[in-house]
Amino acid sequence: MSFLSSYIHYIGCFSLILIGLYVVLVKPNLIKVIIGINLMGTGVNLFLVTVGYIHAGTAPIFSEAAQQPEGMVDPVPQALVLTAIVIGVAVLALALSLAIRVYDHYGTLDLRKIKALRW
Amino acid sequence: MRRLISLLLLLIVALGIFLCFSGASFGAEGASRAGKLTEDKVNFGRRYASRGLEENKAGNIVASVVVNYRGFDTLGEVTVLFIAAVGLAAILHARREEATPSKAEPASLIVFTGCRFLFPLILLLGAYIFIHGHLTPGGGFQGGAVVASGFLLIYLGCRGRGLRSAGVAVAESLSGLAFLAVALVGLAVGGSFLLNFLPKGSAFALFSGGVIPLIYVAIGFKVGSELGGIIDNLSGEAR
Amino acid sequence: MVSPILLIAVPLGLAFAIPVLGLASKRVPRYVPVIAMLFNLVVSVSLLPHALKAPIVVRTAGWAPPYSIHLVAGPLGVLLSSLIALIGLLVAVYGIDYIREGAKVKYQILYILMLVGATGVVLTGDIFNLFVFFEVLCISSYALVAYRGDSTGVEAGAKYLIQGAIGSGLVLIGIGLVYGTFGTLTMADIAANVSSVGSFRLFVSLAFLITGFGVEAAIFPLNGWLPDAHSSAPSSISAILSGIAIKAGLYAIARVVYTVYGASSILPFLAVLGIVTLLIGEMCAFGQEDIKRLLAFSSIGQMGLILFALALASATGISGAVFLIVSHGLAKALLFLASGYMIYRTGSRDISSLNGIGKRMPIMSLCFTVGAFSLIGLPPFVGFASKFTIVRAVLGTGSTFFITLLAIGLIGTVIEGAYFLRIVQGFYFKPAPEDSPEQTEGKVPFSALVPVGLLAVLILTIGLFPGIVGRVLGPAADDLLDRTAYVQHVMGD
Amino acid sequence: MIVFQTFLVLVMIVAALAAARFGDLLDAVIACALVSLMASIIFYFLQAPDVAMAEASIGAGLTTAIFIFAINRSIRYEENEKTD
Repeated sequence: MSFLSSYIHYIGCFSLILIGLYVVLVKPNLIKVIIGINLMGTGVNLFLVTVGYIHAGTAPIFSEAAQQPEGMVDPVPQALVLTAIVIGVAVLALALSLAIRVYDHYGTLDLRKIKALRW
Repeated sequence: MRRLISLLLLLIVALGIFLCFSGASFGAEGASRAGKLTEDKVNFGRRYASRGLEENKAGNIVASVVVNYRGFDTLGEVTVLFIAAVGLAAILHARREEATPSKAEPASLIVFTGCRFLFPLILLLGAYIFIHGHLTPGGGFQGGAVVASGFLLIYLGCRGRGLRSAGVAVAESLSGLAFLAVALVGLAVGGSFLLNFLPKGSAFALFSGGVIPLIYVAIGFKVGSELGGIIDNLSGEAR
Repeated sequence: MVSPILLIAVPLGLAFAIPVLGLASKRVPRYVPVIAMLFNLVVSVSLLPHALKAPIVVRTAGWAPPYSIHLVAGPLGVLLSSLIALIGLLVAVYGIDYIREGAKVKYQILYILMLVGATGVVLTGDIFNLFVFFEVLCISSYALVAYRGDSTGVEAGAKYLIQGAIGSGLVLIGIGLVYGTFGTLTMADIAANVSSVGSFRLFVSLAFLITGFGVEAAIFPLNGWLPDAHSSAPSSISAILSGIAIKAGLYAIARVVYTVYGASSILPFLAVLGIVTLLIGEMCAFGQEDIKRLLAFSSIGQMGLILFALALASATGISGAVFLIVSHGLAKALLFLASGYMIYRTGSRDISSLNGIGKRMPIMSLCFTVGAFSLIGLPPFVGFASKFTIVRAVLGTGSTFFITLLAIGLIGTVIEGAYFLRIVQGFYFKPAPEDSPEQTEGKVPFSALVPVGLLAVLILTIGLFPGIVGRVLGPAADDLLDRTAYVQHVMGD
Repeated sequence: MIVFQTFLVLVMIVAALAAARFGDLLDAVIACALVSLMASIIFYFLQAPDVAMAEASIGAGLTTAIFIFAINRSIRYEENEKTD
């Protein structure tokens, strides 16, 4: 049980990161690749929040003056993750607009068939 | 072949990460077990949690980290979203001229009325979330996203009544300028960018936290208009 | 003294204001980048004497480091931000008339923001803030590569974006590991504590950070995007991407390896990577028929050389690397800008179609020749001075390993000389192709001649008097090497 | 409580595998939204309500919507994979 409680979140987030990387490396479809990037981003965010978590901690929000700062989870990774989520959605929107234009020009999203440029 | 190489790569990454966790204390949990949290010097989070309330008078420590302690990051992040909105409009610009407008079937009267009824309520909820960002969970980004989902609803229910690009552009640039202006006033008044120069009031009241609510409102408007613009451009409804 | 934070805040404000200005007048937005970069150039150069005395540490939000984000304007940072502002200003002047299609107002916004991102990367003193400005730089370059929405641009942009997004994800994992280990994000604070932690976890986080930043810096196995992106973008953007953007990635790697981690054990590995990158870039460039792809591959080669020089870990080596960053930035910007109007004139990007252009566009081809000679490293141009510094630094280390690597790397320089001389020979000594259509739109306006000419004059002047830049190089190298002084300046005790 | 969180993590991993596997891009996007939703609930259990809100509204809501717009304007089915 203690193994689960200390490592289950790390297992979850690194599984997401690895699945995302696998999709990006293997799948030829552009939108599928973007889905992979999205999965990886979610995994990274989960990792950052997990880094700041303290077992049986409380949320870093004071709702009344009596509350004590001891046992509060780390607020910094949460702030970083807010930033990372917004950056992620920005990259995603740009990537999808590129995918739409690629489809307009080539009629396919298969990266193996889009080869106007090469080394 | 390609699949094999990528699996091998992933295995190396996984092994590296796994070995990282086999060692000594890691993260806030490990630090608290090793008794490191008492040292003020080594941990950011500890210091913000213990001093943040008196320094910024904002109940939500995450809000005071996002807007005050690490406000410069937030400026960069708002910029990233701005870049995405502008770049997306530029990339889809050429398409708008060559594409023929598609005639979509209008939504039924019930959906139309429901959307028109819900839209102001959603905007109100978004505004509530970003105005109370320094007291309760939520803030500029979350509120902005809720506002943008209102525009999504308008797209679904009332085709052709979406945002006007000029209005979006004015809203996003004015709110961005407002954020910068507040930050620069801090530089002019106290010699430090993003300084919390206003009287901070008493904690847990609506008017507390100095500039934090002001900046959160600006962020809320900016994120809302940018995400709304992104939705408009991607759905092909932009005018 | 002006606060260095204005280097970021003022251009950012101007970029935010462009949509409103664009509604008021169609012509105004074209001149805004020029104003922003002129401001940055003046401020950076005026900060240079102060930064040489002691690094300027700027707080944000009024809290002393390490408790909030701060900027550290040391000699290296201010030198690079002056370079960014200088090249940015000249390319902005060039862009006034060069940009003819697509969403012009949006181009100007993205252009300013790209340079803001680069300036932020070289000035910041916080590792997560470094990531954020890096994203500002990267995302605006993805958008600018594809902003015309044409088929090659979109394809190159998509490839660039996929690789860049993976890279930034890896950087974020590295930052998470760093934060979990040290509980701090300030670079100086991490540098002060780095010796107290077991080495394997440090190695993993460093590997993530180097791989992530290496994508933007185009180090060998990670540079698949570069030739496509640099050749498909408009020439003004290629100039910035080659002249500045990839250097920002390299700066991030150098800052992390030297200042934050003090990891001297991986430097030989980086040196080998640099030489491999150099050889691969130059060999691929040799076979190219497309002038912009050739220039892009040559950038890969030069990045390899800079990485090799950075990995020498001696003061001379790093000053040579910084000198090469300056000289390559000027020369590559000049080459891309000059080739932009040549392509407009001939209507083709084949090298063979540029034959005989020396008679039709005398000034442009003369400037191109100056840039090419500087890249090869011929005296009296600036490239010679910088490459000579690197050779001197390698001989100064006296280690057989580095001298062998340098000997291999010189082959790359010979290849580079061969293809650039072939192009220049084509300019002047080969007849123009028979059926060359004379494009009327190829008239070179005054706003393009001025920046190209100025760049050529700068290359010649700094080549003749290397002391102009040379005075800053020594302190810049110390800025990167001397970790204790850096920590002391930032933490203030 | 930890059993419940383990369950959530397992659902999240299965949904991610499904998103990687599905050939119908629309299905993959819905699985992706499920991943975000699970992540959002896990954020809540990790005492990060701000992040949970942001992930639920941006990750699970808006991201799905813009994916669907993009699929609507391109193609819905992934072409058959040939091993190369």
